[in-house]
Amino acid sequence: MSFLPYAVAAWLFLVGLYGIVTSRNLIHLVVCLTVVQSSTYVLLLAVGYREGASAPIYADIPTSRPVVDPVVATLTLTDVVVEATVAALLLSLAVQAHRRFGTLDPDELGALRG
Amino acid sequence: MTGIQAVALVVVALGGTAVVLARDPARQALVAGIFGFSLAILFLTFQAPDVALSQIVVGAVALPAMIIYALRKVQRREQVERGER
Amino acid sequence: METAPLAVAIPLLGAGGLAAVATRLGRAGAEAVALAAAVAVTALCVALLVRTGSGLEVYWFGGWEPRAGTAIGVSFAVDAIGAGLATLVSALMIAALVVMWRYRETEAPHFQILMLLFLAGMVGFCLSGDLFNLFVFFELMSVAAFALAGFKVEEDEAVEGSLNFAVTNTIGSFLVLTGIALVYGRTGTLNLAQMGGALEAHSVDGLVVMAFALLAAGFLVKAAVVPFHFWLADAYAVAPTPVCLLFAGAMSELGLYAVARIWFDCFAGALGPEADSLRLVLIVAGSLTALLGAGMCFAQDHLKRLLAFATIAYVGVFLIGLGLLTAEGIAGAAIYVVADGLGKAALFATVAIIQHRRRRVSELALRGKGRALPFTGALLALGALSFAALPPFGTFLGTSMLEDELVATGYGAVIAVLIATSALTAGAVLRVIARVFLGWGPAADRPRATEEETKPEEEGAPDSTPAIMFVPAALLLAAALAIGLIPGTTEAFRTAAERFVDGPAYGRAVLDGVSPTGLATASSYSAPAHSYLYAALGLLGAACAAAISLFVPGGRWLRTPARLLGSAGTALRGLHSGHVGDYVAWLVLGVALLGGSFALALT
Amino acid sequence: MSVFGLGAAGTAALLVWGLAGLPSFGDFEGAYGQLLAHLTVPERHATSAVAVSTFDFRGLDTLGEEFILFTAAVGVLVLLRGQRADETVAAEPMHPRRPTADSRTLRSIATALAAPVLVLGAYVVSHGHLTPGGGFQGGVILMTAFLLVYLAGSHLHLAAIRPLSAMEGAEGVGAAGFALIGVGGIILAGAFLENFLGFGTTGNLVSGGVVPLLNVSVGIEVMGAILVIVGELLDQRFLVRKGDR
Repeated sequence: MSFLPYAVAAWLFLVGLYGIVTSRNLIHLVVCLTVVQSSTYVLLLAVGYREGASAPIYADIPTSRPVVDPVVATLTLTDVVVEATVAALLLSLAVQAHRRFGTLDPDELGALRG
Repeated sequence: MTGIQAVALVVVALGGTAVVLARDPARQALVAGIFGFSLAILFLTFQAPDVALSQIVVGAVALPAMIIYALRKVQRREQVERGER
Repeated sequence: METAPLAVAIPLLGAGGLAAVATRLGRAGAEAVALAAAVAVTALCVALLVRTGSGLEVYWFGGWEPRAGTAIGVSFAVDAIGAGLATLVSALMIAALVVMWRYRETEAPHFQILMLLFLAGMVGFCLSGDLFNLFVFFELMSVAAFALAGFKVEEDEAVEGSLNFAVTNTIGSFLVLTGIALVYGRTGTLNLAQMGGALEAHSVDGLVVMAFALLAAGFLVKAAVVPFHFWLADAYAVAPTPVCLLFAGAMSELGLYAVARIWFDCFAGALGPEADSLRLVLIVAGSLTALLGAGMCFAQDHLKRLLAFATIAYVGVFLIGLGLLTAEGIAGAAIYVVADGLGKAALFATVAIIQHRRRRVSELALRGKGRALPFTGALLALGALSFAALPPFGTFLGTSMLEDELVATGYGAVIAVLIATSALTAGAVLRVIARVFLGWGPAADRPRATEEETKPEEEGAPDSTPAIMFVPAALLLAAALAIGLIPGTTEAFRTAAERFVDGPAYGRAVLDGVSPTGLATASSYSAPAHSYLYAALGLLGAACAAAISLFVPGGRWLRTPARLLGSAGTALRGLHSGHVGDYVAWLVLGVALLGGSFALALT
Repeated sequence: MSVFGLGAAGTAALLVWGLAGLPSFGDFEGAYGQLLAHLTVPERHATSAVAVSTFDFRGLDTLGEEFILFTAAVGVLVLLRGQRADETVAAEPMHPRRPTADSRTLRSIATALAAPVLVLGAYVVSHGHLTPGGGFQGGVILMTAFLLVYLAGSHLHLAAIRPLSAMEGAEGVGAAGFALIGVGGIILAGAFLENFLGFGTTGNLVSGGVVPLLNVSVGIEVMGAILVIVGELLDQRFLVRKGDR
């Protein structure tokens, strides 16, 4: 049971990749990419969790209380921003691809061969 | 691990799968929003309120909104093209 | 002492400032700001390079010095290899900004803003001493690169190429991030130096091996090692040519730099005993990459795709050098990276001239159209000789050092790969010269529909080459020659490499502030006689390959092997389908293969 | 597909092998994180260890992160720039909005909502060093306030202030502001991104040194950047920049 969070992270990683490989729609593909990325959030935060500890915010708790790792939260915050940015860029590319090719199906984009 | 963490983890795993399997992007945007929200709940149970807040604004609001805007943009062009033909 | 942070802060400030006053500055203003920033960064990087010498300069951001051996803040830890790469990057940035001064494909000021952000990302990546910070700069450089690759949105290929680039490389950065999570879970630190000690203190298990495998795989996606390479040709072929200067000249190599950095500073302590088997894995991967890249390079008609595959080929060669896992291998690879980076950048700058003058980049369509451009042809010829690793080009010293070290470690047979790579890439460029500038070879009966020219010729091709395009290309080639001619370069590279591979000294310098004991300057290197023989062999091979492809379209005795080779080639080209899902499938298989072979090699 | 199946099976096995080496969930020791948490209150007089880690101990990462967002906004502008000419045509057949009774109610609700959302955003930004939240989260909330006004249909007000170029400027100012505060550290304290302000009283709004300042610049940057991105994707001609048709 204590490895459930890691298993969930691995599952999200692979299921997202499955979605990307089989995707027939670029917008769908971008969203699958965010699923892969969410696996890294789950993994990072699970790594830094400590049983019975509080959030590392000392507004309401004494400084002697055990707290979960603040660093993984910092890393995940950056990660979340990266998700938003990459998704935004890729969605604009998908919109442009539709404009150029008239389709969102990656099978039918065919400008690049060999 | 507490029970609520386990439940949240299972919900997230199922949610991620549902997002991948939702092949229609419009429906997927909705599922992705729910998935983003469930992630935020999970992060709260992991004692990471900062990340949960970020996740709500990005995963449950900004990202679905961007998907819908992108879709609308694509669909509007399709309408216009159909109208011209 | 604020050199290192300023080298990153200046381009960032420039980019932010340009955006803040975007509409008021106009194109010339934006260009001037970008160029000034690039020059300033180059100066700072040169200063860093000179100052580090054989030492190491550590900078703690926010003034957070480590306490009791535990890092608190983020550090830059600069050695000569890192500073040297940063110098190469920023010098190429100057060249790119100058070449595009007259470029119509760019739109101010957004192009300049993106270039500055790209520069900041790459320089930060070279200097950082913190694993997560490395990831942040990696991501900054990637996001800027995606936007730059897709800059010509009005072209179909640009959209698709940039999309493939962004999807595959983003998955690569998730691999890196997963690796970071694993290492952090084990060591509880993000500082590279501290991580090395912590990993060494623990027994080797699946976590350590997989952490290294995931980090390496993520960085090798950027470096475009087989089978992670599919995106590269798509992206490089569609990016504006000045951007290609940077992509091909430096960005790919940065991925390899990161692998070497984490190996020597973090993992070598723990995994070092198994280095021999790891060497085999890396050299095999490098050889496959080199041969596939060189073969595909030779098969191309589109000049930018040709150079893109040459980039893959040389990434393979550099991976062989890195894979030797010795100071001598790093020194050889480093000198090769610099010389080849300058050479490739010069070739791309020359392609920019051809594009400017003839408005097309397809070899067959350009047949004989270069007769009036002898100087451009001469530049291309010099570039071909640099590919052929002919003395006195810097690439010759690089290959020669690698060849010696391959023999010393018992991989002498791999020398054939180096020679074949040189011969095929140089042969491809020689063939282009013969066809375009001399009009040799048969006329194309059917130009391939997919490789159309970028813009119709009728648009009025200019009848002169602006000096602003010609001079950078010539200067880059001169620099590639100078690397091989200036006395003392080999000593400097060898000393830098000695410092680079010394992980324990790096750790002490970063955490305890002990400046590394002065290294005796390494001895100078002079190539042995057989290296000249190999170089001659490479050039001969190049000439033969070019001649065969021009004049022997299929003699009777060649027909069967040619058909076999042709169908293999078609199958190989078919794999490069432009389909992003396929690329990702290969990427996943690559992760499994790399991880699996690391698992076998390192336990 | 078989390529992927093979690769995924191998990757899955390897991932499990690697993940098995992690400490059991909840048992993480993490000396680094604990050290940072324990430095937060005594050395920075702030209460959110996450905010202090993000903006002070690991401020350089956050600087990079802001510029990644900035890059994406510029990238979206670049990648969608060919669009606008099209959209004029595409958007024309769409009937111009005429306020109906319904939309008028909606508009007043949304406009009324915008003010409290604005306040909330400002609150989240300014309390980043004390409670969960900060520049990024608050910046997105601020962005929502502007978006509400637009979605209500009263876009005339926005058009009047030329939002896109203004927002581009805002994100530039915000991002450059972060870097400038970093340079301020060099000049006033000795190292890039080093704190150069007093720390104040723990729990006070003005405490934690430069962290609140950095939060504000991030808030501005995020608001600008995301408005640019969403605005571009919104395909509305109301977001017309100077010089565009």
